[in-house]
Amino acid sequence: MPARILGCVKLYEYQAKEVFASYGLPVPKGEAASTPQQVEEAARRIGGRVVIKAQVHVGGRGKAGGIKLADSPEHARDVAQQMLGSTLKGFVVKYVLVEQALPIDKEYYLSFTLDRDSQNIIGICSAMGGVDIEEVAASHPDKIVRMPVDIAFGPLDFQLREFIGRAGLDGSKSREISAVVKKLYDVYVSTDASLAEINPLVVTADGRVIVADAKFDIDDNALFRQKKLEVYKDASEEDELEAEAHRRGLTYVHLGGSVGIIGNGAGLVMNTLDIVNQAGGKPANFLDIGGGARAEVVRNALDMVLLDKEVKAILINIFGGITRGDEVARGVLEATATLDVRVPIVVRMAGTEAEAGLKLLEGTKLLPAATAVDGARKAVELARSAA
Amino acid sequence: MPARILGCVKLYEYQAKEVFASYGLPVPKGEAASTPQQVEEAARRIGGRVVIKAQVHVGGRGKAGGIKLADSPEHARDVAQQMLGSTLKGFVVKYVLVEQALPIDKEYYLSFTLDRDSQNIIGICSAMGGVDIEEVAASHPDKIVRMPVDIAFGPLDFQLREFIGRAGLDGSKSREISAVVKKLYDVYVSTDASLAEINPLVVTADGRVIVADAKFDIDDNALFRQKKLEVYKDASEEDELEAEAHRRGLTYVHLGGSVGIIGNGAGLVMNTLDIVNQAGGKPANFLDIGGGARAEVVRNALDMVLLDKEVKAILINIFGGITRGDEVARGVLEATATLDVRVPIVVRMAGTEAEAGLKLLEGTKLLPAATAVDGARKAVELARSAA
Amino acid sequence: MAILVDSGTKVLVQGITGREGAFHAGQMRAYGTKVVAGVTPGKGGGEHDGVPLFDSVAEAVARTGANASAIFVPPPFAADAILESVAAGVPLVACITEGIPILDMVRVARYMKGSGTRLIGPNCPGITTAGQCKIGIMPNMLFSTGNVGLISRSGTLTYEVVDALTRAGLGQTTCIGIGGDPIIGTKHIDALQLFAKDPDTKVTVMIGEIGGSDEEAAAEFLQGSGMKVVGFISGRNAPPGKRMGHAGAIISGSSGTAAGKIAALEKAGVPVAGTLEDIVPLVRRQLAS
Amino acid sequence: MAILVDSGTKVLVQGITGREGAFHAGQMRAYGTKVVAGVTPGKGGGEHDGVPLFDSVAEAVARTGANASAIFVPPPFAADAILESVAAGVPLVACITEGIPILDMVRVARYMKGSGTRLIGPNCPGITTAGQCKIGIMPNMLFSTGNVGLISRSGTLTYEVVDALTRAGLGQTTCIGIGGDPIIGTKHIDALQLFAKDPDTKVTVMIGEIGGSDEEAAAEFLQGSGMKVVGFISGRNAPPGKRMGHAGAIISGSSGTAAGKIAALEKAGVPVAGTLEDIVPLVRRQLAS
Repeated sequence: MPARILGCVKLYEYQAKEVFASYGLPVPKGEAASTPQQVEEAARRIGGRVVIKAQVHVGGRGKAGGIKLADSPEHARDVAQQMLGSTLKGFVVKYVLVEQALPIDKEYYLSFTLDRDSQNIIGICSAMGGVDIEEVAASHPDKIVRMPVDIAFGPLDFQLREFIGRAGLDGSKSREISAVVKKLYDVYVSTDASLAEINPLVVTADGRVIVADAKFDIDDNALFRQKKLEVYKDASEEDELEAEAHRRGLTYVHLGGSVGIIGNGAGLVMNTLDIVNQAGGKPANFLDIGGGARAEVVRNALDMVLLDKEVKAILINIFGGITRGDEVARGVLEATATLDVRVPIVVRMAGTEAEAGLKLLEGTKLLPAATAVDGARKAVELARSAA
Repeated sequence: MPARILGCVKLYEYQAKEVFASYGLPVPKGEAASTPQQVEEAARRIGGRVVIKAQVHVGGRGKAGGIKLADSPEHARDVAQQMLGSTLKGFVVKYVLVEQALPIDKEYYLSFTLDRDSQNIIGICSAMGGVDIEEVAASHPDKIVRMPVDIAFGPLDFQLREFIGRAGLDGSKSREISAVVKKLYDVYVSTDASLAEINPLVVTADGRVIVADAKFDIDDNALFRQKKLEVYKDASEEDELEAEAHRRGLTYVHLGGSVGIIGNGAGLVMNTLDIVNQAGGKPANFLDIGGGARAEVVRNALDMVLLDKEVKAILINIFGGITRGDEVARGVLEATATLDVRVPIVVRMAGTEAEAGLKLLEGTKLLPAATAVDGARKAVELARSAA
Repeated sequence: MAILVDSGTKVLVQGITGREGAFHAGQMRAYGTKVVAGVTPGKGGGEHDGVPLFDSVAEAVARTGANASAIFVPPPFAADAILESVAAGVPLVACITEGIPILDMVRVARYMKGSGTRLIGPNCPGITTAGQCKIGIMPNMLFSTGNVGLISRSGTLTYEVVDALTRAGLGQTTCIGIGGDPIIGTKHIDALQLFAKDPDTKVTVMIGEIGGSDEEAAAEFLQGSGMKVVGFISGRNAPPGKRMGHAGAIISGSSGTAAGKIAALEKAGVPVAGTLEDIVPLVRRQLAS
Repeated sequence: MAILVDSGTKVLVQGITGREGAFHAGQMRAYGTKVVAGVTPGKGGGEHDGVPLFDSVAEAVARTGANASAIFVPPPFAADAILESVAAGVPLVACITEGIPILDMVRVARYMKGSGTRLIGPNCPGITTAGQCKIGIMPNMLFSTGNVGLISRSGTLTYEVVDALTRAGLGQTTCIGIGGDPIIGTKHIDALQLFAKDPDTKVTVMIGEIGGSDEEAAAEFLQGSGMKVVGFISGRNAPPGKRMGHAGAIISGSSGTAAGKIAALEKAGVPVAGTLEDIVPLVRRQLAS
């Protein structure tokens, strides 16, 4: 199923629809709002029956009470009063989207994403829209139709006909649906998306084809050339620590345990998580300082991990390639000199300039470890005794 | 050299610059005008020194007196007074382009066109711009640099660097020039051009990179999807008979002789020209009624040829594939019944339903011919005796 | 033997329900061609004059084993029709449609690189192996079986020459109308290379035309090849820079002239007919040599 | 023997005048690699630490006979740098750059179809044949010559494993860091196929990671191949749906999990190490088997 690549910039539904509309995709009349007052006013401007949708990055909002109908602006206000500020599947609802309610006749699924295996873009559609596509894939795999797209040519007309035909979408609307597929592909390619999803794409009782819900992730490696989309970056973090890490330019994932982890290289850091787990500990985070990281990056990373009040011990695991041990050591020393370090730090270092780095750490409060496994055991032990 | 495909929609310089500017190419401030009064007003709006350029579809305008400088709006008016309505290399000047005069430092040549051999788009540039590129190709072939473009990927950055580098263009302006090359390619592909040419591309004394002159031909087979460019179609014909033929949807070329020629298929009609020449005659025109032509097309074609007052005899040469002899015959009969046919018509017919066609023509004034060569001899003889 | 198509060729017709497609599908069947499928999106499941219709080429191929396609769809959709056949792995595609935008064909040519499909045309009369299979729009009654191959850029001149050959008792193996557009799938040289390998074809007539350099490339290939060929070039009297009826027939600057092409062929030892009437005697002479 | 690079490999460095490029070009030379050219547009004609500089890869190849390229240019320009080497016909390209937009790599992969270039990476530490040639950023002092091959998605884990092997007296033939991005030029299976043909490589260590299905594809290839391989998969404790440091390390839905990959390898008869420390004993056991 479409690989939802997290860590990319994830847009809220209302943001995704803003972008989709700018590429000519048909979206319902709607407005985002953060207060009941705004919701009432929006509902009045939109007119008629409206739907109020909680803007959170979780699936299954409908069942969880995150999507509600309202017959009047006053009713919309009441609904918003309850929804705004409430918690939906663990996330606080800060925004809602107020939209014209659609007279739904049919609901389809449509998306473009990357197919790693074929190293190509792939379109996916299904006549079973409006529900979790992973469930459809599990229960009705034959109802999922795929269209591999050659990036050199884009989706070809005969492919679109076959795509829509095989999925069994409404043949009388194939021209409109085909136009939506083409535009969604344009959005995908033009914005460096990693996922562009419409679920459901609705055919209304009066025959219109409309994007009823949208999911949209952007490849953050491409943000340098997607200046217009950079504004969506901040809003896309749910976890406060992760948001802070993102602002600091760090690759950080909050995991909730007590052993803070800093390493260089995704594989090594992931392996460090595995080792800490094997040693009976719970990692507090994943933090990769990357290749070629310099002293200030290490300092920044340590400062970041210390923001997490659950952290009881820190394990720094460095194997130097581009990253040089002495630079890392200098960063750790600078950090410990200027920061309020309230937990023990275990350092394991190998590779380029590892000995120089270890030498710099001699005579400090930092605890050296011979191997990564040794370091993990020490850090877990220290975290446990501090708890 | 860039194949200038005539018969396509050819744009005047001012029209080409309108389109180029809409794709972000840097063109000088300027306005088209058709009266001295308009020229004076345009010169006043533009300000400073201006250049007045005759808008005709011929090369070497400068030498022929079609490009003149003016220091003031009044001066511009005087220049335009002389230029408008005058004849330049056989063409009447109906429009001029009034433009800001540029302080020229360097002049380059740049174009995109089709390379039939490689079945690809090709970019061509030269540091020797502002002169006839065919002459440069003959005298300094090493000064012409080519860049084959893969339509699946467009011009790649490393190709652009090499293109500009090998041509020896100003390295300090390579970023600006590179942007111009990319945009010219965008224009080419987006508008279904058959030639998009900038000659010269100017680097001004104050360091700007500007499109000083532009040539721009559109593939008329693609006009169905280039609605915005269709407005340029009528203006692109110079010959009145050809303009009329174009309005009638006929593939007609005016040649100036006395034997009118109608046939089906470009090869056959061209061969008919050859045969008429070999028989000592001068073809009045080329007119291909194409494949699958029906009666009304033939009638239309005959009417068209009769508009040419130089025509003294007509040779209709049909070999039926999609075109059926009986349809052609019916068209000829309809035409002769309703038109004032003042010249003899020789008909040679073979292929699909040829016998049925010939049967329909029996007992009429139309003169049958056994072969194309026989028909050509007859038509040439008739034209000669009518002269 | 002949080349590319024979009595075993199974043809699908893209655009069979259109005016031209319907007429010529009928003509093709009248010639004895196995027309096994028609493709018209939205009409799949039906039939046309007894020929089953499909929504897509892939389906038509899967169901009928079609191994050649004739394309009669209008210009705006013709390039896509070609791509559909290429993607479906159809080995031979003849696109009859005239007036396809040039950039569409540039894309098609690029897409076809490395594919297993041979394209004939577009803007061509198709291909016929005398007495066995006709794909396209050549008039049925012209052909007779024999040992002359024919390659032509021009449709109507093809008919003229086949007609003249047949009247002279010179039957044909295969006749290919390669099409007059600037971008075509099979050039003179490609067709010559196929005829060179066909033991049944004793002489090949090659009808060229002003514009481009395909005839010159063909001449280079023929130089010293030992193939027996008769040439003809039309457009000697076409004025430079004028487009004559289709996009291929253009003289631009100094290249692509009739004189240049004739000279190239003669230099390669290929006799070039001065008029269409001269072709038959030259073919006879080549057969006798 | 070893694979892909050896003492005869002549390396050009794209981006040699940048910070990383300059440092690692020096390290590569210190290892004994023949660095014959640097490419930095606009600096052609000059030199960098004695290495001649060129404006383009084509020129560098023409002048120096370079047959491999190491790419150290920043992410916005890295895809173009790869394409430039492909267009110039460089047979081996290792792209070290991290952070290239995914769609750039989709285009690169498409462009490379049918080309004669093998790409390693991007977002990888490069390739080293012990004692002969190092292209990329692996630390020089880790390697020793021997008969163990190594393939890894992760840079730093590569170093860990090579270090452990060397300390255990197990030298290496060639070590390839294939890179952690979703789109890479050489996958596990491709590298395994190369090692399968190398008589000097007796055992191959394959270090995989969560995300994608390349390890599963490799397992399928290994099934019954007779190759001696030791596997390791990192990321068992990564939470689903989280991106861990680079774009490759993602668990999405039910596919690409560590458990799934380990099961696939074990099913194919490949022993999988539980920790990095377990790799050396497993290699010893395979060598002895």
